[in-house]
Amino acid sequence: MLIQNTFDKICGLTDITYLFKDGMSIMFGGFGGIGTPPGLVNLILDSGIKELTLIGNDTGFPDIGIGKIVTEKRAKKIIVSHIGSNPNAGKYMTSGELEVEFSPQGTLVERMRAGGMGLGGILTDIGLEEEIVNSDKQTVTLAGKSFLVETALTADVSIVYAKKADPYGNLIFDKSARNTNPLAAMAGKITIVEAAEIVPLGTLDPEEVVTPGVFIDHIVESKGVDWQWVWE
Amino acid sequence: MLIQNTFDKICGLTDITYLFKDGMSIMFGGFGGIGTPPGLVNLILDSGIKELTLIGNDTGFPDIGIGKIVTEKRAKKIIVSHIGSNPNAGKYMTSGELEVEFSPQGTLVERMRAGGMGLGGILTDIGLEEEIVNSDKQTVTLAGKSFLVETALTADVSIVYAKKADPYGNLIFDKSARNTNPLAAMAGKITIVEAAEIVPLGTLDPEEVVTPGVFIDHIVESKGVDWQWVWE
Amino acid sequence: MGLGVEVRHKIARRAAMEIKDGMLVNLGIGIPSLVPDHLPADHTIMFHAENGIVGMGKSPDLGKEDAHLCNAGGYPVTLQVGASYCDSTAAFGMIRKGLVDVTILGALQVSESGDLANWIVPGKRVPGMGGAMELAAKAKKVIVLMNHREKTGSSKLVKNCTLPQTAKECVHMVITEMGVFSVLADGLLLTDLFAPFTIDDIKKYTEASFQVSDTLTVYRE
Amino acid sequence: MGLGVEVRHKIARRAAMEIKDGMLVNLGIGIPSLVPDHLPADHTIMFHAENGIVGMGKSPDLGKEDAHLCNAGGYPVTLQVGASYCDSTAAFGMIRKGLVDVTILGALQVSESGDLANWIVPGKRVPGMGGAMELAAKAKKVIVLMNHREKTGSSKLVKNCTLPQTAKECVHMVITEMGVFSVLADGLLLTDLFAPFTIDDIKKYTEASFQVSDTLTVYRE
Repeated sequence: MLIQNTFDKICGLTDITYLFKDGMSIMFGGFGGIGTPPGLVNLILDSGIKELTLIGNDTGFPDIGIGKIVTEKRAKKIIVSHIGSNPNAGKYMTSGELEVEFSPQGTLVERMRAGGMGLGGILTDIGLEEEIVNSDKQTVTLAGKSFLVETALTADVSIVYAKKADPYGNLIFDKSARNTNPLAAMAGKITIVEAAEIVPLGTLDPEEVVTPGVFIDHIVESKGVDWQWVWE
Repeated sequence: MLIQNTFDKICGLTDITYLFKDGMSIMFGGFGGIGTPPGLVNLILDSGIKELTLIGNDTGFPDIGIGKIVTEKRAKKIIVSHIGSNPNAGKYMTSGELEVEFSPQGTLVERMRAGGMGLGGILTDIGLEEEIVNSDKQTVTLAGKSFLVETALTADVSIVYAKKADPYGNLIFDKSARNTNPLAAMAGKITIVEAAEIVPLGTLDPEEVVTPGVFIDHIVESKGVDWQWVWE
Repeated sequence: MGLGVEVRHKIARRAAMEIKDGMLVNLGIGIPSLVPDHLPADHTIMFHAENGIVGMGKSPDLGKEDAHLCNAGGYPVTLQVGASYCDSTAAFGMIRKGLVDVTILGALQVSESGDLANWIVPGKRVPGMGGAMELAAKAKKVIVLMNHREKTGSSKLVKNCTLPQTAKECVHMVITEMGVFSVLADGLLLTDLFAPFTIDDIKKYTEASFQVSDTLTVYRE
Repeated sequence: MGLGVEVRHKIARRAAMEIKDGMLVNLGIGIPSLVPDHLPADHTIMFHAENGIVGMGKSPDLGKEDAHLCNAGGYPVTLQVGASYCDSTAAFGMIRKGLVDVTILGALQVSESGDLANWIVPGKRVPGMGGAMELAAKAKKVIVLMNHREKTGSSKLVKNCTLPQTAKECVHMVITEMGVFSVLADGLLLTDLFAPFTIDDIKKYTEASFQVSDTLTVYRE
């Protein structure tokens, strides 16, 4: 079916290459590479940009998801909860080539959401007594109980993967590939979605939309993954 | 179809009367009465409990939604963003019979969500310079910018309205009657849902579930509203 | 607001000129709700409601109302094509993140520097701020539609708000039955004049000081 | 963990005894993933995954894998009846609110007072904490399944953790190939003994001090 590009959001990869620049921050959806947009990862690699700050759940696997960008040494800093599945991240961290900010997973995703929701941050007691988490952070006491101040995260560009997008950018996700995608979708100053399918306006049930289109700036169609999953 | 009560959550109104006590806090879903559970409001009225703290978006209309409880003077305190549509609330506030804590709407719903998500609170710049909002609140400075500390809200019991519930308590909502219901559903120490329809386990699409059943303790079937809407 | 139907529509028509295709727009109650009547039929503007609708359409036909599909005021609406529902946190997340392009609302007072007072008359009416603070503080463009004067005759465009402020330096444009003001860094600028009112009329009835645009647009009746 | 299949299943079987119908349970990788094999076929336990699944089922048959339906480790799973998907904030909201009834995980060290170290070996392996801090700090019951000793022979049940702590005083139960310990207010209590190990064996290989239950359960081989 012909899709009308009513909101000028649907585009090709070459139309958005100009958004990517050295030194920028990029937030990505996905969890262990699942739900990370493969075409946009390749676009970033092909664009040649470097010195990136990457923000997302984890560093995927060496050849899967955002891990490909880490492996190619394009990142100078990552803000993640986990790098265990990508030994390259650990190696570059140890060698001093990569700065790593660890955030507990539940805190990290709330920080991403806070950025997308226009909040300054959140208060949590997770990591209150753990130095890796609490160092250099402010605390607030409420009714005698202490909380860490965890700051909101935003990024110059967010890249997300969806099952379906309509021309407004309304998104639904695919099973556990949803994970951090709705959060990254909101937190980018500019958000690009790579959708497995672009559907006509009005075909998504208004009840089932997970990410309202207003958060989305650019929509590209996915060609699927070009990596092999760990279990394959 | 016969619904199996696999998780012992489905019950009648009389089964949960024991949960309601004088002086308790009750959080309610709904926006202008739309999406406030009518059967549970009546249960609260019939139970005779008083001195309540009510937490929710607004006080509905005098004879609609939570407004019925306010009109009957069962509340000693309300935490809301708006009482404009219920003149009784304003009258009791002026006479000193009702304590009113106003929270900007977007802040209020984030406070409700924070309670449900096990957070201590959120940081926002809304109301930073407005005395009705900022009085007695802590501020935090992040990168030179000030934010108010807004505390999480929870309640002894939350009452919510859903379009469909399955026996685990997985919920979907009905159009704009969703509003604050997913937030109230998470923030109660105990949460009761009044559902227009109770459906067998496995019949809700896992993708469309808005509130996961783990947040729900009791499920009752709705008999619909017994009030007239303002536009009728 | 005590204004006639024609004047109300004149104000709404002028406000509609500020809205472009693709924008996300939040409309308050009263005159702002008339704005959609003055948009092109094939527009791609999406309307936002605080109770969790992106893509709120016009009122349904009589008898077609759905009690669970209402605007933030509790009155039945319909959906635009491409609409979606969300919970209240997402509805306000959009506002706080600055994704609402235009909000059009009423006011009790607006100051020279764009401070807005629109939610409380101490000792008289204390309805609560609802979502007004977020909308006023965070929408990309805040347009106030209001009577030029109180019933008592006093100006609602004031040097400084005497009523409690909703948000500071937030208003971008004020449209009254007399004319249109832009709030600029150096104060108010009268950009449009609704005849038969004259610049002298406006000077007489306006407490706030203002400049008159070199390219003043005058609307004949 | 260097334990034989039978021992691993013995540990998993014992852990399964702590799970009751209706509970929400999060299982770590390794031995914890064997726990479902030891639950009744008609159980109503729901399994939680950090990547946004409530109601995660067993591995799919070969060839039936779905790359977009995986556990937190990235391996394909199926769904239980009554399952739902959510985003990562909701997945962790459940944890922080204390709705996870039981979490079963591995550990590097557990202290006498229930402090847990399970995420970092400074200078050697720094994978990041992932969701371990939330699960350890907030699950209603934290059960650790681990080897009793390091490969070097040193006890993993220690007086005080020497590795960086994941969460303080969070562990409720420790199950090793030798026995089961409950973490009580006044210290560790050995409640179950896996023969052929003896209480003396455990005393010899355990750095932490512990009491022995008056009603010690002994499992013969």
